[in-house]
Amino acid sequence: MDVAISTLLSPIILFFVLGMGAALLRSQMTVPEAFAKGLAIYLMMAIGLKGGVEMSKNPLTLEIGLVLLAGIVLSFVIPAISFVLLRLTSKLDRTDAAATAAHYGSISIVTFVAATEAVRLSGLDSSGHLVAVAALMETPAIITALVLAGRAGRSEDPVAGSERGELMREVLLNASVVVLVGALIIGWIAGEEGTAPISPFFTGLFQGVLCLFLLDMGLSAGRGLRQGWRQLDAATVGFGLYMPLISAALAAGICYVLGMGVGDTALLITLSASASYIAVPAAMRLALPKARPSVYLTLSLGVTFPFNVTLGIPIYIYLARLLNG
Amino acid sequence: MDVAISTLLSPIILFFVLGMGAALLRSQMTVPEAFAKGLAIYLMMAIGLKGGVEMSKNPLTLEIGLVLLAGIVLSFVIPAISFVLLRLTSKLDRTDAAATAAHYGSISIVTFVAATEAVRLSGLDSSGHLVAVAALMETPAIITALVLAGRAGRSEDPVAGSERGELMREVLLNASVVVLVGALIIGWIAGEEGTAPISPFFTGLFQGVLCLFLLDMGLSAGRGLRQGWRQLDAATVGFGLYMPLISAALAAGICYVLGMGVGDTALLITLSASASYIAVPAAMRLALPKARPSVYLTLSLGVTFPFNVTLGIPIYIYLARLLNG
Amino acid sequence: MDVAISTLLSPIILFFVLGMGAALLRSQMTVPEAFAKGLAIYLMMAIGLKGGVEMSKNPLTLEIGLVLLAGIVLSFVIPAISFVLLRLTSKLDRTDAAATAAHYGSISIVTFVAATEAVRLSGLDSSGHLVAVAALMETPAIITALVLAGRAGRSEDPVAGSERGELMREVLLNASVVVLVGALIIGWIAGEEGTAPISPFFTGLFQGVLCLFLLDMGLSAGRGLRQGWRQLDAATVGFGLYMPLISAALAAGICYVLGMGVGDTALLITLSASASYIAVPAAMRLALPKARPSVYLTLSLGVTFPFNVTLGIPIYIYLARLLNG
Amino acid sequence: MHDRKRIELIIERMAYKRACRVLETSGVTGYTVLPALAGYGGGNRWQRDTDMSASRDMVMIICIADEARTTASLESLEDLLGDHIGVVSVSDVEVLRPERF
Amino acid sequence: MHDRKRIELIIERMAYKRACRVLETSGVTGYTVLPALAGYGGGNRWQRDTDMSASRDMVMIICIADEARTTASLESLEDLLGDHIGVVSVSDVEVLRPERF
Amino acid sequence: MHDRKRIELIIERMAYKRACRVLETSGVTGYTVLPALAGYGGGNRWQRDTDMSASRDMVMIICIADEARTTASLESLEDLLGDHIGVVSVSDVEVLRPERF
Ligand SMILES: Nc1ncnc2c1ncn2[C@@H]1O[C@H](COP(=O)(O)O)[C@@H](O)[C@H]1O
Ligand SMILES: Nc1ncnc2c1ncn2[C@@H]1O[C@H](COP(=O)(O)O)[C@@H](O)[C@H]1O
Ligand SMILES: Nc1ncnc2c1ncn2[C@@H]1O[C@H](COP(=O)(O)O)[C@@H](O)[C@H]1O
Ligand code: NA
Ligand code: NA
Ligand code: NA
Repeated sequence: MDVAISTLLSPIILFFVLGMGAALLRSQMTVPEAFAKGLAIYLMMAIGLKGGVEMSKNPLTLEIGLVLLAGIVLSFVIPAISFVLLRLTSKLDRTDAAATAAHYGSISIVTFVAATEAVRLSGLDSSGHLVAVAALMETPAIITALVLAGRAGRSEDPVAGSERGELMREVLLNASVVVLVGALIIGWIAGEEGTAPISPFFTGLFQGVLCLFLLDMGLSAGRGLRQGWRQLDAATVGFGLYMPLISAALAAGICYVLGMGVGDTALLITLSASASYIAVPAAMRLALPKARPSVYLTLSLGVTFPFNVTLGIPIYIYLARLLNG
Repeated sequence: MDVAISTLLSPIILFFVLGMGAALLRSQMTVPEAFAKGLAIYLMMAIGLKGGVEMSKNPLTLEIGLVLLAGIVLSFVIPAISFVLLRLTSKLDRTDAAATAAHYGSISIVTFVAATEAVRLSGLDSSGHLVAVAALMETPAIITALVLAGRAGRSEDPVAGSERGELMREVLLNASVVVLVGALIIGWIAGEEGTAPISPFFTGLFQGVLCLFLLDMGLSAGRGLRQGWRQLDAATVGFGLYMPLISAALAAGICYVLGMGVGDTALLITLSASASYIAVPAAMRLALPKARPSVYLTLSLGVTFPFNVTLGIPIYIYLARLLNG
Repeated sequence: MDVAISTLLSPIILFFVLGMGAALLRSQMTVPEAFAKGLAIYLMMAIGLKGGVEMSKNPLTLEIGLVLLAGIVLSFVIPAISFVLLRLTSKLDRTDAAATAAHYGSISIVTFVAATEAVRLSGLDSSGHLVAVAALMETPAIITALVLAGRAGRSEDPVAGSERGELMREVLLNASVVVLVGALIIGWIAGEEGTAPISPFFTGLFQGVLCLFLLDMGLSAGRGLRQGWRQLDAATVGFGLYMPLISAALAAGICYVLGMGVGDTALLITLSASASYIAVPAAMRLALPKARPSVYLTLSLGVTFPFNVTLGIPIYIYLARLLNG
Repeated sequence: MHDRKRIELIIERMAYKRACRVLETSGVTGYTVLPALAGYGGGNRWQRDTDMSASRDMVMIICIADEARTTASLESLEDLLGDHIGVVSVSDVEVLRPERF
Repeated sequence: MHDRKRIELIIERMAYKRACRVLETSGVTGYTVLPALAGYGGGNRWQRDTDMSASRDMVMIICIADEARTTASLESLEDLLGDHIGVVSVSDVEVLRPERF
Repeated sequence: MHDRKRIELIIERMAYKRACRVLETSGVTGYTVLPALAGYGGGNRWQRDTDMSASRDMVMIICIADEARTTASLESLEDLLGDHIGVVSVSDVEVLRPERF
């Protein structure tokens, strides 16, 4: 319990709250996009390397393979559930619902990182291949969403041909996938020793940079909420709060079946419960131009992200503890 | 004395001189705005946290309250003096004089940081709540300036209504106030222990980042001077050099009355003597659009800032020593 | 040999390969220009300081003077050779050939830094004044190129007058020269002790930042190659691969005559073999607007840089070892 | 193709939101704001990346609107411009999908 | 001076390369893309620096072309715009060096 | 509203200050420079963020001026453009506050 408190009072979270507060009070302050994007690349390199180094320490087992598979499956399945729930409960049309669903099937790296810190703080340990899981869960959701939107097969699409290829590249080779997977492999090749000279940068500064980044996330979330809340009916907002819990339950089940450790369980739950707000919105703009960012982005960035980072993560860790209790 | 020398020969100052020299020689080099703004946010987070942590160590006393109050009073009063002096000595019209006065009532965080380093170098110690003073001194000057410009009460102003609110938000919630105060509170809540994991980033790198930032400040100051000096008559330039000393004297008196320590005295003097070149110019653009940035910005950034960072700070420390001699 | 391998498998190179691979696979990922430019300034400050501190440890000797001179001579001569070879072998016209030649006479700081790391890894040590050599080699090549292009003396040039001065400033005071030389002098003045407080930033993080920067370099190189290869005939591509070796041989001879140490030899060879892709392309745009960036930039960034960073450096170190047998 | 007006307003970056509010209240269906890099006027040059306060930065607001809304916007803009810099120019354009403006 | 057309297309940043390909296949000799900073449309505002996904960012594509190519471009653009936002406006301009367009 | 000319010049970023000096010496009262993000011409594409030398970046210079100054500027620009890329287009605009141009 008091771990939950101490997590909530960690500078990382407090800076997020600061940013969100400033934005809601309509401060004009911004972190320049170019700088924030740079920090995002740094963070993904850092966790990729960390994961890779840890993976290099012990052999690849079948169990790891199963966890990776579980991640992919979750990323494919969750959007379907999300889509159905949205169509039943909210006023969103087919396209908006599909686009939104894609966000919940994919993941939020920052939420994942915050969870990793919280897990460490709780004295639990997690394994490096969860980073690989994160990378793998980024994109399958998008394919599901395209199918749900009935867009996948469209051929009268004027710009189809080359565009489909372009879309696939955008989706499969987006920055976070490239950097995460790349850094993971590099960390794996170089190992503990090979990465020693760069660890002051990638390990020592990690949490500090995270504070700066979460300040910006808070500003974005607050602004997104302030500018976009009119677009969201109660049902949609509700979805942004209960869907993470549904995904969490689903993931928890799978983790239980696979008999994963507490830390890893907490992280896979978090990944499933988290919603994308960088890779997927960008992809949706290409894949489903008619879907409204003011809906899916507001929901994922303004509602679900704050929920996960503050209340969600402690809940997911608690849940993971219960399972292995 | 040789402390003054060693301060002047510290890399921080030398990089400032390098930047200023390059700009005056009309080098085209620039530090990208987005990157510099990012560093500025980092610096403000770092000093906010530092101040907060230090404040968390000992209780809030009445004496602290008085120092905060002193800062606010100085920020309100200095612009009035500046305005009168400018109107008497220079050719600046009412609006330009008021806008310029606002800059001298407000503060320069970078000057403050440079002074903190110099104070430490001189083997003196200062207390964390000076950071709070810095934050509090940012804005009152702007209100004084509006009154002086006879603008405060204007109502025939076409865009008045909503605009006044907008202006107040811009002024009270500008980036530096938000980040300084926010980080201060966070440092205060988290304390020494809570901020330990982020201190490699915020403490370890501080002086290095400062070098990079001051290189950029040097470039800005040099360019400002080169492009804007034509706009300044001798009297105005003179003001940029003697006004800091007047403010310093004023602050020195107050510090003496409050019986503050040498380090704190040096810092409050520096704050009073420093002139804003980020927050206030931006606010003036909204509040007094007719005032000329080529006047107030050139003066504060091109004349007063270089003076303070090189000669000013050693003088202020010396002055502080005298008082507590 | 296995040093070569371990160099090739160092994270720095692997991140370069990652970036180049992503770009060739047409990933849309980019590192924001403003952020990358910021990192570039950091890197130049860091190596400048490092070189200056090392130089401050032992007196300036005639031998150092001769090495500096050798660098300048190489930078003047190499473009002439390049120009002749290009005109004989490739289809490039006079202007394109001259512009390209300038790139090979000048240097690539990143290649130099990568070489410094590799030299250290090989257990060799190098001296600080090589940084000064690097700075001095940046610009002479441009003058040679202007002469070769028969542009130097042009006077019917409509915008001549002021423009020549502008061009000279652009060339002599470009960012890398200013920062390198400036930081070198600052490091030299401040010395080991004076730079201690900033070394966590400039020394501790150096290799990590280099990884991030080389990821971006890889992206740029890959994109340059993908977009520009059509512009290059086989002869030109060939030039991008054999010219570094010719320059290397030339430099090797001079180092032998001057009896330089293994490490320094390897570095001077690398400098001569490396080609500029920041300072010179920018200058060429002003000096020879008719020359095609799609030719010279593709060649230097897309062909020669990858060659040097991967195969070149190990070869140059090997060569340096041979000379000092 | 259908005739519309293109309003181009160059104004201080710090104040562009004021102009935007003016346009919105004049009922235009939309506008786009572009950042400027440098400029010259009244004998002074400014340039981005050389002044962190960005107090001299300008932006360009572009708004495609029909005759009526254009006139309305220009009138309300004139008040605003009493205070601010603002370089306003209007030109004739032809547009696709006229219903959007 | 010679008469040409100036096509101005405001479109989602994420999708601008689609529009570029359309223009290239319509045979225009060139175009230039400018980034936008903020905007308003359909009752929603967007602003850069406040959303890392940049999914609402817009860009402005400017293309100087002759009558024929302009008509061609506009036709193929219309298809594309079925899907996308895209604010297209065309105006008359006079150019130097007409052979370039 | 009063008639003026709008000069739009697309030129290499590295060289834009040359064009600016030309405009200033032609006596225009001001101009604004906008950064470009990407472009296409002569069969080559360029894109910012992919080349640190920025040697292929372009900018767009916009200048509102009266007939006389426009003619003067165009003449002196033509010399400059002998060397540089430079896409120049001129259009008619109506302005508020004509005394400024
Ligand atoms: N004639 C003009 N054409 C285009 N931009 C202008 C013009 N005049 C002024 N500007 C812009 O408005 C800013 C302020 O100009 P001024 O109000 O003359 O000081 C300049 O820095 C330019 O960016
Ligand atoms: N009338 C207009 N003039 C200029 N830009 C517009 C206009 N309408 C829309 N836009 C731009 O297109 C974006 C999307 O508009 P909309 O399609 O109405 O949601 C806006 O954010 C603006 O950047
Ligand atoms: N017709 C055009 N319309 C707009 N911009 C152009 C045009 N032609 C060329 N440009 C711009 O000028 C740059 C150089 O073109 P070029 O001189 O054809 O190589 C291109 O990358 C574009 O940014
Ligand atoms: Na998820
Ligand atoms: Na002050
Ligand atoms: Na070379």
